Amino acid sequence: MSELSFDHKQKLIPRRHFRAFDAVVLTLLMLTFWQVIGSWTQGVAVSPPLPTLVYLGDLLATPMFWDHAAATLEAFLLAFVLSALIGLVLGLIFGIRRFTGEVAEPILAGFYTIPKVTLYPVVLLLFGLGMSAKVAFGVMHGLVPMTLFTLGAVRNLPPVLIRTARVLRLSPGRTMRWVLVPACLPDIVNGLRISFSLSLLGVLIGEMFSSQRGLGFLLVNGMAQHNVPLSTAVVTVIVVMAIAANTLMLRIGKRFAQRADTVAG
Amino acid sequence: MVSGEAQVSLSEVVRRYDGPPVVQALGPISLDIKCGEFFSIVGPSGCGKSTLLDVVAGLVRPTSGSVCFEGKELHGEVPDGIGVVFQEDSSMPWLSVRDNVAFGLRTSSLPKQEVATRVDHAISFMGLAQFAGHYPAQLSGGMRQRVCIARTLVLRPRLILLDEPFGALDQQTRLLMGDELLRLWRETGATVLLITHALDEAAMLSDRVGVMSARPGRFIDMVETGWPRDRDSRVISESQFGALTARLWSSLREESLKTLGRAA
Amino acid sequence: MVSGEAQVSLSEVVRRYDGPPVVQALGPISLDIKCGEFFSIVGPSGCGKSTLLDVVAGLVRPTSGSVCFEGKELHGEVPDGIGVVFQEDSSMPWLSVRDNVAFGLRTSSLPKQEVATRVDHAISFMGLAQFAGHYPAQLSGGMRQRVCIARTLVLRPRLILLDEPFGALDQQTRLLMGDELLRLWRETGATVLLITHALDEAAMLSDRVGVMSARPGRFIDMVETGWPRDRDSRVISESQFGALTARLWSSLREESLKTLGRAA
Amino acid sequence: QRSRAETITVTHWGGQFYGVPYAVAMEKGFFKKNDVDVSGILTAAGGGTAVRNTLAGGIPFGEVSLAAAVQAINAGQKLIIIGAGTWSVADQMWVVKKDSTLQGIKDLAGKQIAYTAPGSVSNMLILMALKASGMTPQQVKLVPAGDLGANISAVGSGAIDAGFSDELIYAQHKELVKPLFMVRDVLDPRMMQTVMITTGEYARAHPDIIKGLINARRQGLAYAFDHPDEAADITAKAYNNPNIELFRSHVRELIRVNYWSDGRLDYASMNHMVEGLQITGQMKGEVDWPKYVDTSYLPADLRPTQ
Amino acid sequence: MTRRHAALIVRTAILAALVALLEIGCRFGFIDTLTVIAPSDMVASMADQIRSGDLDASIVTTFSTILIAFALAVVLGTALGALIHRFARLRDVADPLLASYYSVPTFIFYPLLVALLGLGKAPLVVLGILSATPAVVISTLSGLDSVAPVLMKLARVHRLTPARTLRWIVLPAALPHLFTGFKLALSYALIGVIAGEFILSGTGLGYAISYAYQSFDNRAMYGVMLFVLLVAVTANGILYVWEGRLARRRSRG
Ligand SMILES: Nc1ncnc2c1ncn2[C@@H]1O[C@H](COP(=O)(O)OP(=O)(O)OP(=O)(O)O)[C@@H](O)[C@H]1O
Ligand SMILES: Nc1ncnc2c1ncn2[C@@H]1O[C@H](COP(=O)(O)OP(=O)(O)OP(=O)(O)O)[C@@H](O)[C@H]1O
Ligand SMILES: [Mg+2]
Ligand SMILES: [Mg+2]
Repeated sequence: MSELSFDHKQKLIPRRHFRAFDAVVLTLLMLTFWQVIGSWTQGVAVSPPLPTLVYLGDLLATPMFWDHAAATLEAFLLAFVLSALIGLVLGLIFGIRRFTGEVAEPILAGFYTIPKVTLYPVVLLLFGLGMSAKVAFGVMHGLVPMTLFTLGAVRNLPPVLIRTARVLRLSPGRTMRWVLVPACLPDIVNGLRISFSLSLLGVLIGEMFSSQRGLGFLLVNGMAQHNVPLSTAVVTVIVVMAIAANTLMLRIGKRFAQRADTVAG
Repeated sequence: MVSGEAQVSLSEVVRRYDGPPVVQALGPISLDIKCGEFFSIVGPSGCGKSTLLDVVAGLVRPTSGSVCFEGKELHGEVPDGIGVVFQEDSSMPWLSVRDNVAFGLRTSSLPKQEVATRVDHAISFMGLAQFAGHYPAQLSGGMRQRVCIARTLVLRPRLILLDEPFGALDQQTRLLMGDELLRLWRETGATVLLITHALDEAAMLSDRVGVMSARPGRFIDMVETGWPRDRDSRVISESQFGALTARLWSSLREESLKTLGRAA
Repeated sequence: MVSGEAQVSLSEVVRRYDGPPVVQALGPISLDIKCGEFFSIVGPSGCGKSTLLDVVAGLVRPTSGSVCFEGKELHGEVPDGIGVVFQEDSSMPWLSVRDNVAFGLRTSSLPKQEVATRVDHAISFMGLAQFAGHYPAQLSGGMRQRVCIARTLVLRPRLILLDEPFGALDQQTRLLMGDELLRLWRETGATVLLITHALDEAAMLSDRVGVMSARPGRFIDMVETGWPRDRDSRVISESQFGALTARLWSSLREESLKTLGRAA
Repeated sequence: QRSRAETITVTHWGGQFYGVPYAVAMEKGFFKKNDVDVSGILTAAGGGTAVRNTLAGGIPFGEVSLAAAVQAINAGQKLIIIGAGTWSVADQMWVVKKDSTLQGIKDLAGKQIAYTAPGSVSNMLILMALKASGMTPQQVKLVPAGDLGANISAVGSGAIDAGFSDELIYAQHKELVKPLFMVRDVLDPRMMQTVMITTGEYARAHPDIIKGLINARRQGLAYAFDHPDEAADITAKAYNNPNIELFRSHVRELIRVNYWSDGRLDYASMNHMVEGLQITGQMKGEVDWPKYVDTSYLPADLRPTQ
Repeated sequence: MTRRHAALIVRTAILAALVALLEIGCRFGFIDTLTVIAPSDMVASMADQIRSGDLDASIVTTFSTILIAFALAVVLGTALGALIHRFARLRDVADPLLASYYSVPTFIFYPLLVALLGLGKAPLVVLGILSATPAVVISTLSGLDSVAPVLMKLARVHRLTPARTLRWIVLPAALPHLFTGFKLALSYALIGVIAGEFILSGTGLGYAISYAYQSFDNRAMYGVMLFVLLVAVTANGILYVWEGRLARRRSRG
């Protein structure tokens, strides 16, 4: 919705053309920024774009890199799916059953602020070393934002929609599936986006704590040897991946939301 | 099919809203609505009509008193067989008109063909045939209201609760919708509880009209219209019609003045 | 104070909504509303009344044609001196009734005392005195509508646009509100454009009533009522009143049937 | 055991050169020759985590920092020190900006000096170095700046006058910084940085595996001494660093300064480390080593002759 | 009213049960105290450390840093969100970047922050802001999207300037959504600052926790952690109560 200009629809056609152009401009801007930072700090903290990309090119050509990437991807996908699903269901439940929400939300938010390092011994105890610990770290990071976004969306829902669901005697499951999820979709997509990024981060952190494979391990490598091009390259890969996934999710979210958003002008 | 037994029965129902300040919205009210009856409620703005509807639908528990539907007491759950059109716009913005109307039939065990027929019929009857693929944001206020009515009626509920369903419609459309409602009521044998602020509508459609007092709403008058079951909007031209509306008018007049704080 | 010059003038206004499918909601319409005139519009549901109001208010640009307010052409901005009551509930849920009503006066240069008096008067006239501290969610549908009316009227605009403002009110309350609106109109000399689906209301309040066709809305009839400026709801009992409503009714009937897709 | 992989833990594997003997042993099949199946080596960021990972691993064997091992044992963890790892800090140094006028440690009076984090090796080294040069910590301003990268950037940007570094990182930033002083020029560089640990329970149950691991490491180290360039290449590959030249010169340098122990313990350098821990306030009093150490898993020729 | 109290009671009961379970687990040796210590010990340790005054300076630095970061993130995030929302074109390009940001392991940029901002409080504040702002921006955007169109029409009819529209209509209307962002921002500011202290500084509660962690001092670690947790929960609770008050006004029943 664009409320300040009510003739939104008419602008849509030229906007398509803008989009590619703007994306290019933005990419150039970011590259320039990166270059400036890189050369200003003389490559000590961040390696400038060109050397990084060259390094990345070489890195991508090694099977070793794909090994690491695959290890991370596997753990991440699992963590993301778990965070998204559990977060969605929890958020919906806490949103509808206001009472459970009032009980659970502060506990959840409190848990989230615990510095994750201190939980490492507990994670080790519960999950041991390896895959499941990485996934646990991912979920620990990704779950709460998903829950909070969903819960917030449900709370702000027009009450009449929930009353409609009640009158139609929809089961809780169906109320979620048919009323709450579609009505809250924009917020759910936002939750998914943040949760996506954070479960990725969580997995990386998990890999830094204990790992022998994965992009997190490569990152520790780069940092410990002060191999700046390596760590910058790995971050570049992560960022590009996250941006791509985010763009995709936004597109999908918009496709659904657009219908609801063709607001009166 | 107006049988003797009560489909809905309220006894000493009171509904209060915790403040601050505490507002007594309703009651005490006792009321029986018979199976297959067409019952209307009129009353001044803010007197508790919508609250009463929520109580009957089981959406809201009365602060005291009890509500029974088909002999079973309600305890905060919506019983099967009730359809409600709310006063607010309750169309689902993410569904097209057709999907909105079909929404309640999603879980039904009806054959697909039958569902499609019912939905199409309801849509075209509501004059929305051209807009079946539109989304609510693309509709006018009255059109959205019609979507919500259609959504409720395709379900063929045994008790239909309508909260000012024709509020955003022009008078001619109201009349036509009223006739259709009567036809449906006759054919399905459903009970109807209609809240309206149009006295002529109440007088023309109902078997019985309850007039509510200013808040906290209680019934101060109960008017039997005595129309035959097989009636339509042409009753407007009957001589009783004028008398009926006049009676409703005079019962209500004082209450509305009270609500607005004017001298009676 | 109905002077000769046009306060609002539309020429060949058309409004289309880009689809899919493309919907022509309005026009072409040409219309002059004179300074100080009380002009009403009736028309079938979905015919483009609200769209017309948006165009007059400068909220929406016509797809083609032009709109002038007090001689100046509008280009997508809302000119000073216009007050609007929308068809949807536009009360602000985060403000109490009093703050909602005072909203438009927030930035005015009026002395505080004067603001408070005006606000209090508007609230109590709307019968909301007991609810001044309540929030919209605690009010009934009709009460919220009254809040929005009060919020517009305290501003004393030169042109008042009302989109079915009494839609959720009972008939007695409508009458009283109508009388108040007339008194205000007389006292302030404002121009009023009222959209309503109650033909009696249109007939009773207006200097002139425009009847709109089914979508795309155009004027198919324009009825001068000929009431004296100094009138009130008692005109209902005048003999012309019946004739007026009958004329409106017959003009409209066919259009409503068209809208619903019934044979004329 | 929850862990699927039979892993051992080496602190800062992939970063620091503690791991060279393990990398060689892995590549050259010395683990297999000693009948132990090591499928991978776990890294860990920081001493505390390394010890915890060791405890959770399929084979609870690790090379971790001496401080972490001692503190863990003090805290009640059932660990034993079974051999030495790295026993020198000879490659550590403080660096200043290339154009700096500072000449040596004495010039640091009144200056801002960075180290990594309170309680770290760099923290104790700077305190010990100041003390050895007859200065007090009050004469300078000490600031924790984070890892070595942050130290270099702080020096490079002028946020700080001198920062902590090691040969490897210095070698990559020669155009930006220069050494102010090497630790080995100010102090006795023999400090026990890392030790091999395991749990007493596991060692008693699987003495052969523990002995095999110690042996494999020793053989890896011996191979590295004989073939420094090949060892450097192996490590560079294991550490994902294509800069082979850098690794080769660094490994040679570390061999030159006698960086690694072949497993034998040296109480002088262990006490030297404890001295550092006392200076930073992490430990009070002497350490009664027999309570911490069990040398029975070392090959006979490496056991202390007492 | 009563429901809120009931929620509080149930919440307390659940927490009490969890705590009791942990206590029993630790006391009777089901849980290794080398992993987790008994809650009563945590409380005792927290009390000891606070009473000793050793933490006083850390408490002040850490929480003042968090507070500054949080406040700036809220202001900055809301303003940025409004700006991006205003310009559809900007939004098209900025939207995908916003959430992606969280996947970046920020800690690898510590050297960068040190190089740019020097040592001291500034990099920590920046870290807090960096981790908290995007959540605020995202929820501001979705809040602004959810403002009912009729209210935007109302703003135009009242001829409000864009700034006033924002102040008087858009922000209040979007506030319930904004709260989701604020609550997350509080958590992120805290996490960002404390994680920064782990690595970047020799003071603060983050450092105290990491020091205790590294030296296997579980008693000290859980004591400080409990304290951080309590403060975080209290701060969150304040936001929560405030939000609840607003929400109750706006919703029926
Ligand atoms: N945003 C939109 N996109 C597409 N079509 C629209 C949009 N808004 C309105 N319309 C169409 O324009 C027509 C006129 O709508 P409008 O709201 O003006 O009707 P109305 O006369 O006010 O009806 P009612 O009496 O039911 O309120 C309708 O057919 C509607 O479908
Ligand atoms: N959530 C609430 N909290 C407090 N008071 C409420 C709440 N909902 C309704 N009320 C009060 O209850 C009374 C009755 O409201 P209700 O909506 O039932 O009126 P109504 O008869 O439907 O009015 P209308 O014809 O205007 O829709 C009103 O005075 C209103 O202020
Ligand atoms: Mg109502
Ligand atoms: Mg309309």
